[in-house]
Formats: sequence, structure tokens, C-alpha cells
Amino acid sequence: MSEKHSTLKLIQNGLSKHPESVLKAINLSVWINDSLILNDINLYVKRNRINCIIGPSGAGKSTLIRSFNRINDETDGLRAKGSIRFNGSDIYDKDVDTSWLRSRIGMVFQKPAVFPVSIKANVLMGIRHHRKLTRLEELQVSEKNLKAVSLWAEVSHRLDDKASSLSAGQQQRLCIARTLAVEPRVILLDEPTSALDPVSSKSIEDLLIRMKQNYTILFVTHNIPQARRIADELIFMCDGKIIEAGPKKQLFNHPRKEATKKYLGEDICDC
Amino acid sequence: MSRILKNRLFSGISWISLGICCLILVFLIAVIAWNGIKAINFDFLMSESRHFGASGGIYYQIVGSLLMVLVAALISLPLALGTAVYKSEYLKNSKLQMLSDSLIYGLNGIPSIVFGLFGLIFFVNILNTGISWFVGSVILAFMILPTIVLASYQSINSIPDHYRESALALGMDKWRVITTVLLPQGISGAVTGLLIGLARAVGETAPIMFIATAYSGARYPDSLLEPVAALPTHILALAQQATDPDALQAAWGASFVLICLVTLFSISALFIRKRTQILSER
Amino acid sequence: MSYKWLAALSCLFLLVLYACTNKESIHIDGSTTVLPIIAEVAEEFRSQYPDIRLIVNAGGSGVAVHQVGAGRVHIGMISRDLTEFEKASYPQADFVTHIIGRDAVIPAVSKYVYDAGVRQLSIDQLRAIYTGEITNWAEVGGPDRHILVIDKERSRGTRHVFMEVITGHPEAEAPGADLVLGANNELQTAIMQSNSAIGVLSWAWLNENVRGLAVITDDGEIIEPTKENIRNGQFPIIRNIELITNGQPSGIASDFIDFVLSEQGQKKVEDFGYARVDN
Amino acid sequence: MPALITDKVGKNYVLFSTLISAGVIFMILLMLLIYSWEAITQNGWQLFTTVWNPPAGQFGIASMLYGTVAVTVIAVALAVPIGLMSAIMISEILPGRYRVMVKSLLELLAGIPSIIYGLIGVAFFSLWIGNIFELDTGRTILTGGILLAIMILPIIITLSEDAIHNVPDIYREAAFGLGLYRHEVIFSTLLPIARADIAGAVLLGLGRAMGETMAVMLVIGSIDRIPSPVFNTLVPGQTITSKLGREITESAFGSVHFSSMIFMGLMLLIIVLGITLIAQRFIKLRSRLYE
Repeated sequence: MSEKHSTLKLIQNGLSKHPESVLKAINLSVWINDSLILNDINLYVKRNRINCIIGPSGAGKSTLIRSFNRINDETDGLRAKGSIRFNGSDIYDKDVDTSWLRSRIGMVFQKPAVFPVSIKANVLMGIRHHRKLTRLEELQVSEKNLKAVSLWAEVSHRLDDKASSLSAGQQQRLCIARTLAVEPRVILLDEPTSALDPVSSKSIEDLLIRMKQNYTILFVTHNIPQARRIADELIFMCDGKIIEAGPKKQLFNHPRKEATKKYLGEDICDC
Repeated sequence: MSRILKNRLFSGISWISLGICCLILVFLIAVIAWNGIKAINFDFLMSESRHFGASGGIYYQIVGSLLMVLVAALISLPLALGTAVYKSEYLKNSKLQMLSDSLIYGLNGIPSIVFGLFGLIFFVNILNTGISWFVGSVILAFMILPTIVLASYQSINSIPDHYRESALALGMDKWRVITTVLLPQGISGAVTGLLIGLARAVGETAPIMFIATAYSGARYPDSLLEPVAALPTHILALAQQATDPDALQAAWGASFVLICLVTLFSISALFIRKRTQILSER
Repeated sequence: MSYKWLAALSCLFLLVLYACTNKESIHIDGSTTVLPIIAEVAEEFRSQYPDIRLIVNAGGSGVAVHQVGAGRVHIGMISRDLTEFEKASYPQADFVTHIIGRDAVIPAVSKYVYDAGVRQLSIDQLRAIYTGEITNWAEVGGPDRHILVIDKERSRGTRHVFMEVITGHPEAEAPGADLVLGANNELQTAIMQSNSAIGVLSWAWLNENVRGLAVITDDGEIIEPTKENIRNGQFPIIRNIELITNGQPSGIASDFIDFVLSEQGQKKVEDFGYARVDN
Repeated sequence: MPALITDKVGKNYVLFSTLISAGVIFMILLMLLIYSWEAITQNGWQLFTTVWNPPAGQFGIASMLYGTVAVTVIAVALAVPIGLMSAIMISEILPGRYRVMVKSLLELLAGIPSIIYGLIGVAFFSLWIGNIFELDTGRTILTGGILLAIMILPIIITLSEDAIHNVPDIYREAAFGLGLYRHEVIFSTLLPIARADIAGAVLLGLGRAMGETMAVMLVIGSIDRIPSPVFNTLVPGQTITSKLGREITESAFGSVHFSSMIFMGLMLLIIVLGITLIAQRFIKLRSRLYE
């Protein structure tokens, strides 16, 4: 009962009050075993844009993005303060169903983690737990989502092969496909191309640019040229804090902070 | 909704399972400790058993058990070290490697009573040794061999190759390299394995009950070919008369002492492993 | 450094081993049935001759015969007759038996059954119970409970004697048995833990909770399992308690057997509820 | 050239130790084979009948085989669900700081010698079983099975916990990221990935249960009979190990009786060795599955 109620509330609030920002963090601080990882973060994620979090390693980018769908709940010794609002309601509310939340806010990780089952079963892994599918629907869902990640042409003739037989780039696109299959609103991507070769990276970048019409994308990278290529909004993080955030052009051309200029220009961070 | 219910059900079952395990553990430890401590006093530990073990103590049982496992250690340690060195340094054929793995795991998997049968046939009957503590030691040594071989093999094999190469480059021959570079590292692994093995051996009943232990009157053995008393077989004899409260009391006492010995060996193993880990990290 | 340490330890150990004074010692091995009395007499013997080592083991009759035959053990306690196979296996051995006492094989029941009125059974009733014709205590005047028939392991001498008396064949099957156990101790425990059991025990194992039954002979005579009846041979199920040696015993072995047969030893035999053999 | 000599001696020493270590297992197999030969030639297929009556020359081991299988099946059937759920609990639900503590406690449980399980079995379990089911005697096949289940629990828990815990976190996160509930994450992703190792753990537990002697011998009742109906485990029975433990020393060395018992030992050895080696294969697969 309560889950349904709160879900309804989330959607209603979201539609009425916050038209352009889907997801926002308010005064968010996170500790792991008493060491402060995120320090008072305030962040707006813009609808149907590629929001790109950038910063040196150890800046807390991953911890931040992992807070948005509460995948951090699994981390031992982690403690969070503040709130994250999805369509206006706090996702850290006690009666929020994390499973529902994660199906609305999908996530793709650094290393492609395909399950040791067939390609098709990988695509259906999430969705088939959320609702019953007929065999026909299974095929339709697989085709639709594999097409969305431009993988259909490569694998349509061998959907029942082991997913581990794909190349790393294909595996990562498969991971995106199975995230799409759950029909999320927001997709979080945590350095999805850092384990891939340049060609595969490029195809994923193209994919993201196409996807932003239908989805809100929050993207973490430490690769500055990549951010320059695909980002709409940039969020520069360093040492657990957001140093500067705004449209890409503004940050690259007229940064307000010296640290931002230095990092984006010379890849040196001295904050 | 039903997914949430399933998840709750699953959590519930998991908690119950772990709860059952903990209950069993607590029950076992409580029973042994509670009954055991009541039975134990200085006299019990230091005197000879009398009247089927129902009165008197378990001094010679402790002596016999320790004697057997310590000699077993002396027999198996050099064998195991040699095997581990050969496996790590000389055996390069991958087929033979696999065979040796299978043999070691196989030996480890042999049911303990089969060791007893082997001892009965080979030593007591064919070699006509009679019931002898030394035969018991040999059998226990065979039993703990795989544990020690694996532990020392792992620690020798984990030494990076550049140690071997730089030692060889200094003009040492292979055996020098083994004794000066590899064995000092391997021996800590071997001792850890040995202690784990001893923790198992000291509690084993089936391998020694036909071939090594005597019921009463066995004290310090005069020769290799005499029986001794031992804790596990003593507990067996007492367990068979479990309704005699005196015998049962003595059985709990002996069990408690046995568990203490097992724990002592295990904890020493843990301690040595910890210490060598620290050393090798330096 | 570790090797030196190890080597030193082994040397020390061997030294200790050989430094042990070589006392004269004799070894006795055999069945658990004969064990209690011999163990007890041995304790007494040891206290009188502290210089002599006397090791008593209960490795089983088969092991004992092998060891006596092969000369590894001086005295064997066996609870069954030697098999032809064993006699043939040790052609050089000359097995000599020594009767040291007489033991009554007494049907014993749980206290509950005894208190409920079962005090005696006839030979026929015993046979019927062990062959499975009688399965309820009510049929022999007891409570309405299933009879838990405890048989002994087939190789046990006690069983041979008992089966011989009730069925006429020492190796007879006991299709009525629910449980097979070995040593007297174990049988006693099982009878005590149950409240509807019957088994056969030597007198020494009867107590408050495990009660012996009187046996009604075929002549209709009721014979109580009392010490007197066992001693004077009245009790119908009796066997000899025997030791075996390889050839006529000599030295300490002979001393020990003499000690068992002496007044002091026989008194012990009697304490255990066995009948003495010296008169 | 003393250095050359020590090199030679050293090499011979390690070779010799290896040959001894490897030889033991063949020696044991050989001995058991030689001494069961008489039973095999004398009895032939009669060995697999149900009547064991040494004086009459009948040596059927079917009852013992039945008992061994029965106690093992009971032990595994009880220990695997409880053990696996506990392993999942320790690895996936319990906070990490308790994990080491719980696992060391379990290792303590694993270190208790089997004879002590036997003592506890005689002093408590057989009485409880007798009372609960209102039996004449609590020395039953079920009692043996329960005791064995407790004995193999630590093996199954520790090994399958390792297996589940060793599944890389990326799979957990990927599955959680798709909006799966914990039980769905565990059953549809973690367990399939850890399947081989869990199978190995179960097989090792099975092998251990099958070869265990002391605990079973004291509580099983030792009657050479297959119960009727066959699934009635609330009656006394006999396993290969308990039979050997009780009767081998009573038989005359070299007789058909002795030989038949050794044959049982050989059967047990071959079955348990087979299971152990298969289990080891499963466990070694792990490193190849990912990375």
C-alpha cells in the first residue's frame, strides 16, 4: 500500500513542480567509515541532456552518481545526510522501494558485467522480474533495445549465444540495452568507456547523443576530450565538492573558477 | 507486491537458517564446556584412569595422543616439504602437475576408517608389528600429509621467480637456491599446514582404534611397537557406556581436553599464518 | 635455523624414547566381554608388582587371536570359540585355553518393564521373542508395549551360548531383533535408555535400571539370576570365561594367570558376579 | 665437488619424498584390492545381496550400502538448504564486520572431532529422536543422518560462502542497477555464477558424510537390515563405516569374512575418492570462469 502511495506522490510532485530538472541533490554529504567522501553537494540534473560529471580520480564522482539510485546502500560503512529528489520527492524516504527507484533510474557501470547466460537472457534479465512477458514480447523487447544500442545487426542471428562471447564494446552496449529494457527515465553511466578501445568508445558516445532525446543522462568521466565531445551540462568535482557547474560552453570558455580553467585546460587539479 | 513478499520471505528464511546454525554451535559448545569443565580438575588431568575410565583421570591418554601426533608431525614434515619442493621446482610437466594435484586431493579425501583398515592389513597383519603407537603415528602422518604438502607448496610457489633467477645468477646451484632462498619461506607454510593437520589428527579415532591404542595399563611406551592410550579412543570407550554418570562425566572431561588441544593447534596455525603474512609483506 | 631446531628436537625425542627403562611387560588383548574382569584384576596385579607392565587392550577377538597366534600378545581374551579357519591359519601355534570363571548370560529388561510385572521368562518365551513370534510385552504378562529386542553382534560368545540354549544352535538367526549392539556397556546403555527393551547381559552389568529376569527352565523351575545360582551352576545359561595363550604360559604371563586363579583373583571374579572356578 | 653432490642428494631426496607421498594412495588401493580379492572370487555377485551371516558364509553388503546412501542423503538434504541459505546470509546480508567472526566460529564447529559428535549423539540426539517420534530406540538411520548433517554444515557453509563472496561486485551492482530485489539478484545472477563452486562444496560435504565413522557408528543401531518400507529411516540401520568399525577386529585375518569387510572398505574408498576428485574439478573451475 504505502509503496504505491509514495510512488504516486513522487510522480505527481515531479510533474507539477519541477519541469526541467528531473533529479537534484540537496546538501548531500556522504561518509564511508567516518571519512567524508562527498561534502555538501547541491546539484541539478537537467532533463533530456547529457549531464557530465568530470574531475580527477578520487574526487567522489562515483560515490555521487551511485547515490542517485541508492546502489550505494550495498556499500559497507556508508552513511548519507541531506536529500536527493527525484521528480520532487526524496529518494531516501523510508518507504521508497529501491527496486522501483532503480528501474526508473537505470545505471551502467565501468566494467561491462554480462551475466553468464545468453545474449537475449541478458537483455531480459531486469525486465522479466518487473513484469511477465510472453515469448513474443520477449523477442520484441530484445529487438527494440538491441536496435536502440545498434547491436541488433551484429547479434540478431545468435541471440541464444553466451553473452560472454561478445567483444568488450559489444558487451557494454548489451549492458546499456538491458538497462533500457527496464524503461528508465534517467540513465546513470559511471565511466562506461574507460575499459574500452577508442572505436567502441566512439560508438557508445554516438549512442548517448542519440539517446538524450528520450532519456535524461548523467555521465561520469575523467576524460576531458570526451566531455568536450558529448556533454551538454558540465559538473566539475574535486575532493568531494562541486567546484563549478553549468553549460559546457561556459565552463570550457569562461570558467568562473581558476581551478576549473586549470583542470579543463591542462588536466591538472590543485583544489 | 508479490516480489516484495518473496524478498521478505527470503530474508526470513536466511535469518532462520543462520539462526539454526548458531543455535547448533552454541548448543555444542555449551554442552561440551559446561559438562567438561565440571569434570576437570588437577587430579583428573594428572592421574591414570581406573574402572573403565569411570574413575581416575586421563593423564596417559593425553600423553599418548600427544606422542602419536607429534611423531606423526616429525614423520610427515620432511616428506611433505620434499614433495612440495619437487612439485614446485622440479615438476614442470603440466599433465604430471595435474596428476599430482589429483593424488594429493585424493589422499586428503580418503575416509579415515580406510586408513585404519590399511594400517590393520599392512602393519598389524603383514608386517606383524602388533598394536603399536608408532604405526598409529605413521598412519596419522599419511593422513595429514596432503594438508602440509598443499600449504608448503603454496608458500614456496608464491615466491616470485626473480628471487630464484637472481640466486642462480649468483652462481648457486639449484639445491643451494632451494635451501637458502625457498625453504626458509616454505617452512612457515609447512608449519601452518602441519598445525592444521595436527588439529585434525589429534581428534581422529577411526584410523587408530584398530592399530595403535590400548584400553588400560598403557603408560609411557618402552618401544616403538607398544600400544598407548589415546583421548579419542578413550572417549569412544566411555561413550559406549553413556548411562553410567561417572563414565559420562569422564567422557565430557576428556572431550573438553581434546577440544582444547584441537583449538590450541588451530590457533597456533592461525597465529603463525598471521605472522608470516606480516613478514612477507615487508 | 629452522632445520637445526627440528633436528635437535628429533634427536631429543629419540633419546627420550630409548632412555625409557625397559620394564618387563606383558600384553593382553581381546574381546570387550572379558575385559572388565581382567582389567580389574590387572589393576590389582599392577599394584602388587609395580615393576611389571601389564597392558590390557580390547581390540576384538579376531585381532587377539591373530596376535596370540603371531606371538605379539601373550594372553588373548576371546568371547567366542576359535574358528577352524583360525586354527588352520596358525599351524605352529598351540592355543591353550584357561578357564578363569563362569558367567551367566542373563536376559535383562528395562526397569519399566520389570516394574510392570515381567519378572521371569521361560526358555520358550525367550525363543519366541528372539524369533519375532512374540512382539508385545503384553503377551508375556507385561505392559502393552512393543518389545525392543536387542541382539548381540554375531561373533560374540555370549550370543553363541544364549542362542544355543534357547534355540539349540549357537549361530541361529534372530529375526525378531530390532537392534544389534556389541559390548555389554552399549547394551546396558541402550536398555537403560529405552523402557521396553530386552537384551542379554552378564551379571556384572545389571543394576537398578537394568534388571535381570529369572529363567523358567523346561522343567518348570524358576531360577533367579542370583550370585548363588550362578556360582552353583543352577542358572541355565552359563558360559566359561576363557583366556588363551600360545603354548603353556611361562614367565609373567603364567604369573598373571596364576594370579587370576588365586584366592585374590577369584575373589575379584566373584565380585563381578561371575562364578569362581577354583572349587 | 661437494656442492654437486648435495645438489644430487637433494634432488633425490625431494624425488623420493614425492614418490612416497604419491605411492601411499596406490598402496592403500592395492592392499584393499588384494585383500578383497578372496571375497570377490568366493562370493561374486552374492556380495550385493542383503543377508550378512558370516558363520553361514553369507556376505551380502546391500544393507550396508543402503545405510550409507540413506544417511548421506539425509545429511545432504538437511545440510544443503540450511548451509546454502546461511552462506547467502553471511555473504550477502550480514554486514561485513560480522563475516569474519561468524566464519571463524564455523571453523571452530568444523574442528570438533567426530568422536565428540558421537558422544553428543548418544547422550542427547538419540534420546531426543526416541522421545519425539515415540520410538523404542533413538538409535536410527535418521539420527545418524542428522548428526552427519551437523558435521558437514561448516564445510558446506564455508566453501559455498567463499564461492558466493568471490563473485565480483560488478555482477551484484549490475543486477541491483536493473532494479532487482535482493533475492532476485542472488538467485538469478550470483548463484548461477557461483554454481560450480557450490556444487564442489556440496560434493565435498557428501564425500565427508559418506566416509564418516565414529559419529554414525555410535548412534545408528547397527542392524544389518534394509527397513521396510524402504523410506522408513526411523529404524536402526548399518552403514559401511559403522559395520567396519564394529566388526573388522572380530573377524579372523585372511578369512572370507575379513575379506568381505575389506571389500566394503574398497567400495567406500572408490566412491568417496570419485566424489572428492569430481568436487575438486568443480572448485578449480572458478578461476577460469571470469578474468
